[in-house]
Amino acid sequence: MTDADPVRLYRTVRLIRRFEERAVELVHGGQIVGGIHPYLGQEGIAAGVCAALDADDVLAGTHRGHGHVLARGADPARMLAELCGRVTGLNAGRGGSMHAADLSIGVLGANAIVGASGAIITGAVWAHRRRGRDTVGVSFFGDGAVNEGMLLEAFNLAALWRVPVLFVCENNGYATTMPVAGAVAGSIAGRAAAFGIPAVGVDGQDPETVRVAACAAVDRMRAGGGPELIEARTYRFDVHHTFEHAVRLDDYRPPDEVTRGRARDPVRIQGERLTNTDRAAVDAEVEATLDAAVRFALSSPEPDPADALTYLYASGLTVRTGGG
Amino acid sequence: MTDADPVRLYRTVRLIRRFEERAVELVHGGQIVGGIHPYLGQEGIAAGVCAALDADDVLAGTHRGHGHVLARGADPARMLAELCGRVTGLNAGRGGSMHAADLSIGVLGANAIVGASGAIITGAVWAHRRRGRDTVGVSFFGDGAVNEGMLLEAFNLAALWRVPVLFVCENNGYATTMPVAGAVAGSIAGRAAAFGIPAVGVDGQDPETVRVAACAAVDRMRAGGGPELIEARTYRFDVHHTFEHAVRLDDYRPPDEVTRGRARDPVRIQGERLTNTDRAAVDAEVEATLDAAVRFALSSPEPDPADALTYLYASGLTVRTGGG
Amino acid sequence: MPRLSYRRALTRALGDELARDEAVFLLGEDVQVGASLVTTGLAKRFGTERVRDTPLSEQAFTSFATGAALAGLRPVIEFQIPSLLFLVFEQIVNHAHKFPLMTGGQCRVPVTYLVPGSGSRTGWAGQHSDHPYSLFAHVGVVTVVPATPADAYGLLVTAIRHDDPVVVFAPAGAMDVRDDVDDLVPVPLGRGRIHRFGDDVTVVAIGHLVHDAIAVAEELADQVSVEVFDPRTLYPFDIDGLTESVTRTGRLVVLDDGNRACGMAAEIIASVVERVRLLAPPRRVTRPDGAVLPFAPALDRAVQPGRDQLATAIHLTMKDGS
Amino acid sequence: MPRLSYRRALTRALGDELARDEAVFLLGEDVQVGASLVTTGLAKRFGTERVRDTPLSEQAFTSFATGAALAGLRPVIEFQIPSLLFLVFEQIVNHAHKFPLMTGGQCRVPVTYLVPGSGSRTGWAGQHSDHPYSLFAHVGVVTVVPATPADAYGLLVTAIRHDDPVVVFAPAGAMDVRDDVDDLVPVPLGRGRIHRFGDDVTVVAIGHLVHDAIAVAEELADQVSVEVFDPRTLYPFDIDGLTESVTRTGRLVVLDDGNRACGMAAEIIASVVERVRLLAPPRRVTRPDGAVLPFAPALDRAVQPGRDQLATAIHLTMKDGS
Ligand SMILES: Cc1ncc(C[n+]2csc(CCOP(=O)(O)OP(=O)(O)O)c2C)c(N)n1
Ligand SMILES: Cc1ncc(C[n+]2csc(CCOP(=O)(O)OP(=O)(O)O)c2C)c(N)n1
Ligand SMILES: [Mg+2]
Ligand SMILES: [Mg+2]
Repeated sequence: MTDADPVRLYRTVRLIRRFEERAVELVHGGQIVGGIHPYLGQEGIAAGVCAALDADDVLAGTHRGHGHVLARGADPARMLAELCGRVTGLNAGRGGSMHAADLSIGVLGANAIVGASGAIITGAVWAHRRRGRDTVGVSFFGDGAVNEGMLLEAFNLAALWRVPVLFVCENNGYATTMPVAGAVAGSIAGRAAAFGIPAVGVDGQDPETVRVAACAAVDRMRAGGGPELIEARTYRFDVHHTFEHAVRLDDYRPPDEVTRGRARDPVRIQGERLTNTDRAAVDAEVEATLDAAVRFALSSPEPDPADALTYLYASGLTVRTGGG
Repeated sequence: MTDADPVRLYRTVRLIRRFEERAVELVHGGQIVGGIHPYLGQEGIAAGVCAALDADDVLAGTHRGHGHVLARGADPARMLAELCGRVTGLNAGRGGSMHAADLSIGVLGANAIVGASGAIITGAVWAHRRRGRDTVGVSFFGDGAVNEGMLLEAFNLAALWRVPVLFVCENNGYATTMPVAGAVAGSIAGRAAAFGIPAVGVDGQDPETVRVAACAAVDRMRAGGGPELIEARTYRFDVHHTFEHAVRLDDYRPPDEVTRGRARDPVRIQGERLTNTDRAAVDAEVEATLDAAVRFALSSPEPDPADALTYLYASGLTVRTGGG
Repeated sequence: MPRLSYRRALTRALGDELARDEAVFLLGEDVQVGASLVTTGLAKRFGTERVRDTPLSEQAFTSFATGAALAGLRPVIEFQIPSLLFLVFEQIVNHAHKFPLMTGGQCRVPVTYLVPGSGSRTGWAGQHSDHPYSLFAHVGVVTVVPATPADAYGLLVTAIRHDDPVVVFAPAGAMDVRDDVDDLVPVPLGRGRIHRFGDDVTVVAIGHLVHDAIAVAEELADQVSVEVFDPRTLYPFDIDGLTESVTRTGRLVVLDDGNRACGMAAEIIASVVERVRLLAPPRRVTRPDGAVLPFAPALDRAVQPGRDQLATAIHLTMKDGS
Repeated sequence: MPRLSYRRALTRALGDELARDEAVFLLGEDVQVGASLVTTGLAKRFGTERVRDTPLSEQAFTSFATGAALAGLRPVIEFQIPSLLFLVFEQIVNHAHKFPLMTGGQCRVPVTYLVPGSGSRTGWAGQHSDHPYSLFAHVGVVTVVPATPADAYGLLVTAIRHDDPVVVFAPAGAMDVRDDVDDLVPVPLGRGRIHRFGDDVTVVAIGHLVHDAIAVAEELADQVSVEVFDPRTLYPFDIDGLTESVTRTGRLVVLDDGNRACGMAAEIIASVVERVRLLAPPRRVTRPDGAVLPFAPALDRAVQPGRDQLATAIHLTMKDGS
């Protein structure tokens, strides 16, 4: 079990928070095309879980994926460059918000298909272990994903083959506009129980609580245990996707619920564990990092359209283009 | 709750038993092409469950589907003609063993894709009820199917929308050669519990036990309850598919297990509830029915190749054929 | 003569059919609030029983629709992303499509699969930018890709009334097209439409690309007389209509937002050369083979067939023939 | 010179690659007992860790393979039925295929999807008789359909060593073909093979139909000189090899067990007419549009492209040209 490090944990949630706020500005400014699914409000989960991981571990994220990539330690500048579609981006500008990946640090990528990454990470962890590593994996997903058959199949495979994957359900109460109660018969923990996977619920707004639960699960997995599930209750502070900033959908979340939800702020909660001086120092450091990241991203070159298909085939297969 | 009718129940299991034995002979004789998945040994489940249904109810079966179709009351002669690929068959010879259907009596069909029919029957039941009927539905599937994500999604939908579908898992211990323990993490009942679906386990080898459990579930559903699941423990007496009669696979079932499994015979168990006279009468009646069925099937015409695509589009759309 | 957007034409078609026929109902993700901006207002008008929000269980709700159709209803499913069709390929192709034949004509499966915003939405990257209509043509599911508001209305209405499954692709690039529309009427399946007559070359364009083809034709008007043919339905394809056109012009260029290999452009060319002796080799302007749309906007655009490519193809075709 | 069946050639290829490279492993349903009769004996030889039986969770195990490939292994998945590819279409097309581009070249996904017994097995009816190779060519996944034992061996070996996903269709109609095979060597992807030289017409035939094409060519030998071209790989397609052949013969007939619309035959014809001026209109012999195989054997056969149809097409092509 890794020791508590409140400053580090605060730095992570603060970094994600400010990264997302800057990213939303860049969406509005037109520098990020296509918009993003902001992770605002859910920072404690990525931060807490990633604090439990070692260098050899791997994770796979979601469409709301910036937090996972950053918490795992990806360079915020290259991450932001990716969102801006620049060659210096993590994915050389080919992936964008929903596919940001950094395989060098075990981030298999955000993923635009809900429920898809659970089985992928299970295979990756199994393979790493077969090759002699002590890898564990984390599969992040939302409350909506537990209704996807492909994810439930992955639960079965991981449990059957005792692949140490920590399934982390970020229950923010909604899948886009669909409330959990309208979509999930039974319960999220029950979905794990169905496959004999131990599950705990935690307060996802407290980064330290998440960290402790994740460390305990990782320790058990590392000691030879099979997969586990953490349901982290959380709230998304902003929209499902930034297109909602332009086109307002019917109020699908009651205003007082939003107020209550935003009141439990993981950044504030973790920040209160630091002295004012420490907190101010981290805040300044984060701000400097992000200023630099924005400069880096916006000054980086855009990819050359002639290279549009450069990475299409890993084997180097070249294809006919579409021209006449 | 429908009253017990031991003779009727015996007639059904005996009919399925003898139908399957005749069908296997026709496979060996080359009159049934492509083979079948014999329902031998599992007769008590289809018979018991279908005894609980009313005229407006619907069911969907599996690749091992003859028993369900017959138990629901399809004409054995037209069923056999279907297996023999004749125009007089239930599906005009277009479906064969794995797709035999009789929509006129609510049999949406056997289904060659494991786990596929749960969602289809859920939609059908929901639609019938929307149109004012008191329909309940039955979805049969094997132990292997509970690992298919699409079936688990169907559990969710049925439970959420409280669609009265009786999910009947015929646990015969194996999916082809894969034992349940090697494929199902957790338990089959746990899969239902994950969606808040009540589940009971029953001895699938006793047709009356199955009937009583099914009637209780159907009564609850008819009174406004949501879906339920019955796990019927059973044993397949013969091969997974008749190709195993030609090509012997490695002994994936221990011989003493097979002996034990075959000892609990639903036809014998139900038969012992009849007087010898009654039983003999039913046996003779079934034999006569099947003699006639075989004669009917084998004397029926084969479809004309010119009509190969007659039913391709319900809208009557005609297509280019493949010719030069 | 009211001005109507393509998107609103779809809304109108759904509303009209829901009103006309009790058997019609709508299901999909976030259709009640109308996250796609297509189903806006329908839940209020027709109730949440008939405009149903689903959990994220695409496979189950697609087959749920199949079952409901078997029981006499006419479900319309909205998919938020074109690639969700990959996720339910089995449910559509192996079940909904095959039921009538496999049951020997005992049933019909009138389901409409509506994909608003198919193709690139710019910036939605690899998994949200597919245009997989050719896949459905190959398997034989009726496939419609309307280009204009009137056709969007008319074809969606017809799709809903059709007795077999129909996939309706509403390209992102067409969703904001506005048109003066006199009357909204059903449009028959399998009937193409000539948007612009010409003598020298027939350009077949699909979906939003119809507008690009018209623009290019206008631009080149002083050099070459371009006929623009919009098939509207890809399967069944109006080969008679196209044959008539190509027989007149003698030249063929296809503009298709699908991948090159085994795509609609290939099908159209093969079907034409089987019947018509062309004056010049036919040409196709498509996405590349195996295309995956890269995120960066310039790359995203580079992978899609463009007007320059079409103009070049037209010029080359004219040269070849002479 | 040992006589080898196509099926055993596949077994040999799997065994050789499992032996050669620790990173290779096999997974699928009932592969340990070898229900397909292809993986027979491999579990005993390589252990059940590397020859893994899976639960009926096709979507999960397909993506499991993707993950294992991302982590450096080389999974081979056996599918029991061709239409199971519909069920995992999302997992192959939207994930395995797209990862390299979407990550900007950070990874590779070397997975082989093996489908023994693709196409009709006679009597397996609508959901077990598809031949969906054109779908994979369209999306751009490397697609292989070997016709002979030597090619089955050589292409499967190459597929396993290839750094991108590859689908290998082993047609039911070819599984029992036996041949004298000297040496078993890897066969390059994207390279066709001329089985029989001829002067008058090039017949492109796919998979098991190669044998039908050769038979018809022999039958017609005194009337017409038929060249039989076997592409072996459908995507990428050996268009240079075919162009060379068609340039010599001037005539083209394609024999393809896929559905007609947007199928390989359409792609082949389009690719050829873009490059070569033919003496006569090309022809294709395929399954019908939207085909679903009916159960009754005579109907099942009627829907598949046959020798008579091919002979007729060849005759018509010869007449057309002159
Ligand atoms: C398989 C699939 N279905 C639908 C979508 C469209 N979609 C994107 S995010 C989303 C909601 C996801 O909800 P949840 O899993 O709770 O995650 P959250 O957005 O709340 O973080 C939907 C429906 C998708 N990307 N993939
Ligand atoms: C989705 C799917 N996967 C695989 C198969 C091939 N297959 C047919 S039956 C079967 C085993 C099914 O096992 P189970 O559900 O336990 O039913 P049982 O055969 O024991 O009655 C398999 C793997 C299939 N038809 N469909
Ligand atoms: Mg959520
Ligand atoms: Mg079983």
